[in-house]
Amino acid sequence: MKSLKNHISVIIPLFILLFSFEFAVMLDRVVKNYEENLFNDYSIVIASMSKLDEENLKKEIPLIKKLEPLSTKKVIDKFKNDFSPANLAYLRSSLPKFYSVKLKYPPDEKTLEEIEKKLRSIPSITKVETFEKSYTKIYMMLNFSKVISNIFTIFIFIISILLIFKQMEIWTLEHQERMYIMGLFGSPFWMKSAVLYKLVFIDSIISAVGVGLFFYFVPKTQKFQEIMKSIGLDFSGFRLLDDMSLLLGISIFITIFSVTLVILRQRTELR
Amino acid sequence: MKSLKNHISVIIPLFILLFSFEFAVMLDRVVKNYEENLFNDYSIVIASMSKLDEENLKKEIPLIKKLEPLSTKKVIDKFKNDFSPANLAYLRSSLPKFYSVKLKYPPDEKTLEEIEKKLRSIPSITKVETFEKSYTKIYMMLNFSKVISNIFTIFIFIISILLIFKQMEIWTLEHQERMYIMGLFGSPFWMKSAVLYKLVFIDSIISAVGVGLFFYFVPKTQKFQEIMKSIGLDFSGFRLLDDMSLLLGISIFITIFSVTLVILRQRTELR
Amino acid sequence: MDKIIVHAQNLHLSYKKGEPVIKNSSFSIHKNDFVFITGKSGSGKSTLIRSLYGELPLEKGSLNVCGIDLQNVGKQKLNVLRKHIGVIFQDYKLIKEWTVEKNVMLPLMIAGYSKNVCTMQAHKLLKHVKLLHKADKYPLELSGGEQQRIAIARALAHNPLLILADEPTGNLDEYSSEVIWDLLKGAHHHLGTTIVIVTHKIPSTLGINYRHYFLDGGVINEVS
Amino acid sequence: MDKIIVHAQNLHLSYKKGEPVIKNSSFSIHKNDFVFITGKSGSGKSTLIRSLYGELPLEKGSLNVCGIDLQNVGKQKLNVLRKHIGVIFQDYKLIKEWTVEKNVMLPLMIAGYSKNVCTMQAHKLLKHVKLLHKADKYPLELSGGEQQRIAIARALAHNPLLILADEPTGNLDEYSSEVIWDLLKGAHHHLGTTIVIVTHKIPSTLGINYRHYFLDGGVINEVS
Ligand SMILES: Nc1ncnc2c1ncn2[C@@H]1O[C@H](COP(=O)(O)OP(=O)(O)OP(=O)(O)O)[C@@H](O)[C@H]1O
Ligand SMILES: Nc1ncnc2c1ncn2[C@@H]1O[C@H](COP(=O)(O)OP(=O)(O)OP(=O)(O)O)[C@@H](O)[C@H]1O
Ligand SMILES: [Mg+2]
Ligand SMILES: [Mg+2]
Repeated sequence: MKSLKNHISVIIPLFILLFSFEFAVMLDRVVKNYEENLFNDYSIVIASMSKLDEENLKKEIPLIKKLEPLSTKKVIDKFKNDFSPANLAYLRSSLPKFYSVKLKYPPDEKTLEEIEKKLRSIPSITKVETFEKSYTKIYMMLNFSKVISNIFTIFIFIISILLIFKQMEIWTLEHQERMYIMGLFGSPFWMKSAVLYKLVFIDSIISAVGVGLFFYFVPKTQKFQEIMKSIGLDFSGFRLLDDMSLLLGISIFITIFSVTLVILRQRTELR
Repeated sequence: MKSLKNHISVIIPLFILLFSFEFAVMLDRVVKNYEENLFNDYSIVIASMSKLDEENLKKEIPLIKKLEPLSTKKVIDKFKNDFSPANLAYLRSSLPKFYSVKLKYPPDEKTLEEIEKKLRSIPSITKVETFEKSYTKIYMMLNFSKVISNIFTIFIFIISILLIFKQMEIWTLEHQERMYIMGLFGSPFWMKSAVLYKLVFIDSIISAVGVGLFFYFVPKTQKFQEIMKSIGLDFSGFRLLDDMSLLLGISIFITIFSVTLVILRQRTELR
Repeated sequence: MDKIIVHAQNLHLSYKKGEPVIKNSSFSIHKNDFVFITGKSGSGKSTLIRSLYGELPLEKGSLNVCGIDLQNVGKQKLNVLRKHIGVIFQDYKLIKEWTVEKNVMLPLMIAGYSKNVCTMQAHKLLKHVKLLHKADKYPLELSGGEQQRIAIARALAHNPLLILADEPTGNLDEYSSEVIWDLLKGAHHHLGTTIVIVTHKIPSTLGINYRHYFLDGGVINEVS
Repeated sequence: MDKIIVHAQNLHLSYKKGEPVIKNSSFSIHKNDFVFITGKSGSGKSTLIRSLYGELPLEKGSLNVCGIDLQNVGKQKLNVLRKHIGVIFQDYKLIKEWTVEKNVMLPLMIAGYSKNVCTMQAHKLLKHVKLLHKADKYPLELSGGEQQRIAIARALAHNPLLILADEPTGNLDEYSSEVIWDLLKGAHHHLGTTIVIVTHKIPSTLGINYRHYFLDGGVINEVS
């Protein structure tokens, strides 16, 4: 019974720590993914009186990833319902060439302004239409989410470390007398601390595997997928091999490190 | 020195717990605020061949808060640059009446569809234009943030509780012998536990006041406000009286509760 | 003045049901008695002492100490009883986070004396056991015999009605033992304190009347 | 066979600089000596023992135990030394989370014996101290004298070269003491073990040659 309690009191904080860590990692992936999708939907539209050279433009503005000519048909179609055919024909004849400019990564407001200015400074370009206002808003929201999740992750990290420290304090209180007495009989370091190392080694593996299985299997359940869909998230990015070994590594490192610390602190005033 | 360490080891977890709690509360306010602002910017636009009665419509769809007639000038102005004056005149003559419908609170997609359907079923209404797609996206993002922050808050809550439990375990280990011996000499309950109660009482006040001051003063610093502005947040909603007393209450409750638990667990096999 | 302080009737004591340490024993101790309890190691002497201050619940029989029936005693009453008893534990049971001085003050604090009175009385007793110069040390900074003397000072501090001493001179040299015996005899003589001492060897030069209980096979017999 | 086991030269020991407990003492103990150390409570007997197994660093002077110089000894060498010593501590120092059996097995486990051998030897010693029936109990479930006997069994378990015993019969009745003295004499006689005993009273019926050091005012003098 005592031994079960010992295991549980190590496994729970470890599990939480690893869980939050993996959650933060997955969240980061989700946000990145979300961001990319969002960004792919948007582009700068420019109108130019003459044909534009993609390479030149890229040299001018390195952030540009692609320059895509837009068929004017689309533009004209937009007005089909509202315009008379005569007007439409006029429109078609007087239309400049339209291009959609894709950027390499989402710009912040300032960069966007600069790009716009640079584009406008090219004589042939008559019109530059940057992202809609709503895009900026969504982008801000996304940043907002990221900031929140970062702050929370830092919190959780701090508390988890505290939790590990507390556990160390408990170990110190529980084991120091035993280890001191064993030392008085000439017990070597490894023997004094074998129990603790064995305990935390087993527990760190249990916790890491537990968290791994959770993130591997739970996103596959139907119920979970329904919930995720309803809030517009894709939470299935657990990479069995990479993430599992990362979790195991962190778990073992943290526990072995803290146990060693406890044992080295094990110095009474006397020898 | 020992006594300082004792205080700190109580204050830190308490501080973190209260800090996360207050952070979650403030975040909730920020999100609500953000949501409201966002929502205020949007409305459903309907076009009707005849005048609409606000009261009737509200009876039909209780979610409606306000029905505002839109001046057609605005609508026409939108086309001023693209249309010929003749066309504009035609437009003006054939235009229906436009209204902007404000809702009481942000609808989810399903509710929005229902409202749209109901509006369309009114014979005079020819066109219903609900929120733009981007609004839905922003709204989803907001929900996303809220879900993340809720999950994290739950995490932090669990870990903090664990932290308090660990602290209790430490107290038990540190104090049980003393309290047992005092009991053998007939020491009453309050005397055995006075140290612990005094310790946690002082510490819960220090933590609560510390967290309160942090949330009161830090958002007022220029640096912080700059940062918050750049990510589009208003984090200044700390209510000195309400929040401070809430923090104090929680802090004192949690510590007194856990100390009492520790003391009541203080039963050796013998009396 | 033949008041009965301890009265045991058919007392059974055990740590585990079915393995009695003390069996069916009856005895009584009167006010101002000076009692020795002897017996082999593991015969149940400390167990008997424990039952007298109510740490060990009775298995069977009745036990009355200082007028309080220990059969179904509550926490409250137990505290009242313990305030009137001074115990010297075999393993001292000093509070190691407290200074020697505060350890000795413990029963005085519980009795509710003012801080000044507590300090004065503690210093008086530390002087008696020749350890005043160690007042500010912690128990773990003392030698075995010094710890034992602190435990004795603590047990005597509040002038209890009844002193229970479990092997009070086990770790003391002859000179220090002499000091302790004088202290106990002093309390017995001047304050009328009832004294119960567990020991392996009754000092030959005590010079007062005492009663002697011998514990064997779980049964308590008076030796005369 | 006049090998020197302990050799101290101008030994100074203290817990706090400037407050020496042992001052400028020189003495030596030979193989197969049977040594008693006496002295008043607080005179520094336990302190001296502590220095012999290297718990207390020397303040000044030199100390050599079993061929190991304790002046600037490292952790590793200290462990080697301690494997050859069996210590009976005044406060027993049993590991309370371990059963009595495992406690006695401790020095055997450290010496690296197989589990079987450890158990057998532990049982043999528990039988010697008449506590085999308590093998599965925990120290806190034993009486004071029983704990002391467990501590003795543990110190003897691995047939050490040198036994340091701090007040080994303080909590024992005459019969149990007799058992312990016989055990120590047996090790001394049959295994040639060197034995150093701190006590308040040298037993009068020992019947072997012994040496006697007396500690007073921080100085160690041989009594002859
Ligand atoms: N850990 C410690 N820290 C500081 N001082 C100590 C410590 N241990 C012992 N002392 C002091 O050192 C002196 C000698 O103590 P030691 O334990 O050696 O005495 P002793 O001869 O064994 O006495 P006893 O017969 O009572 O056991 C005493 O005055 C004691 O107060
Ligand atoms: N807490 C306990 N749990 C279980 N058994 C115990 C406990 N304390 C003592 N015992 C057992 O009860 C018996 C009597 O113990 P007790 O301490 O009363 O002996 P004692 O007469 O005081 O011996 P000593 O002279 O060695 O101190 C012993 O066999 C002991 O092992
Ligand atoms: Mg006893
Ligand atoms: Mg000593």
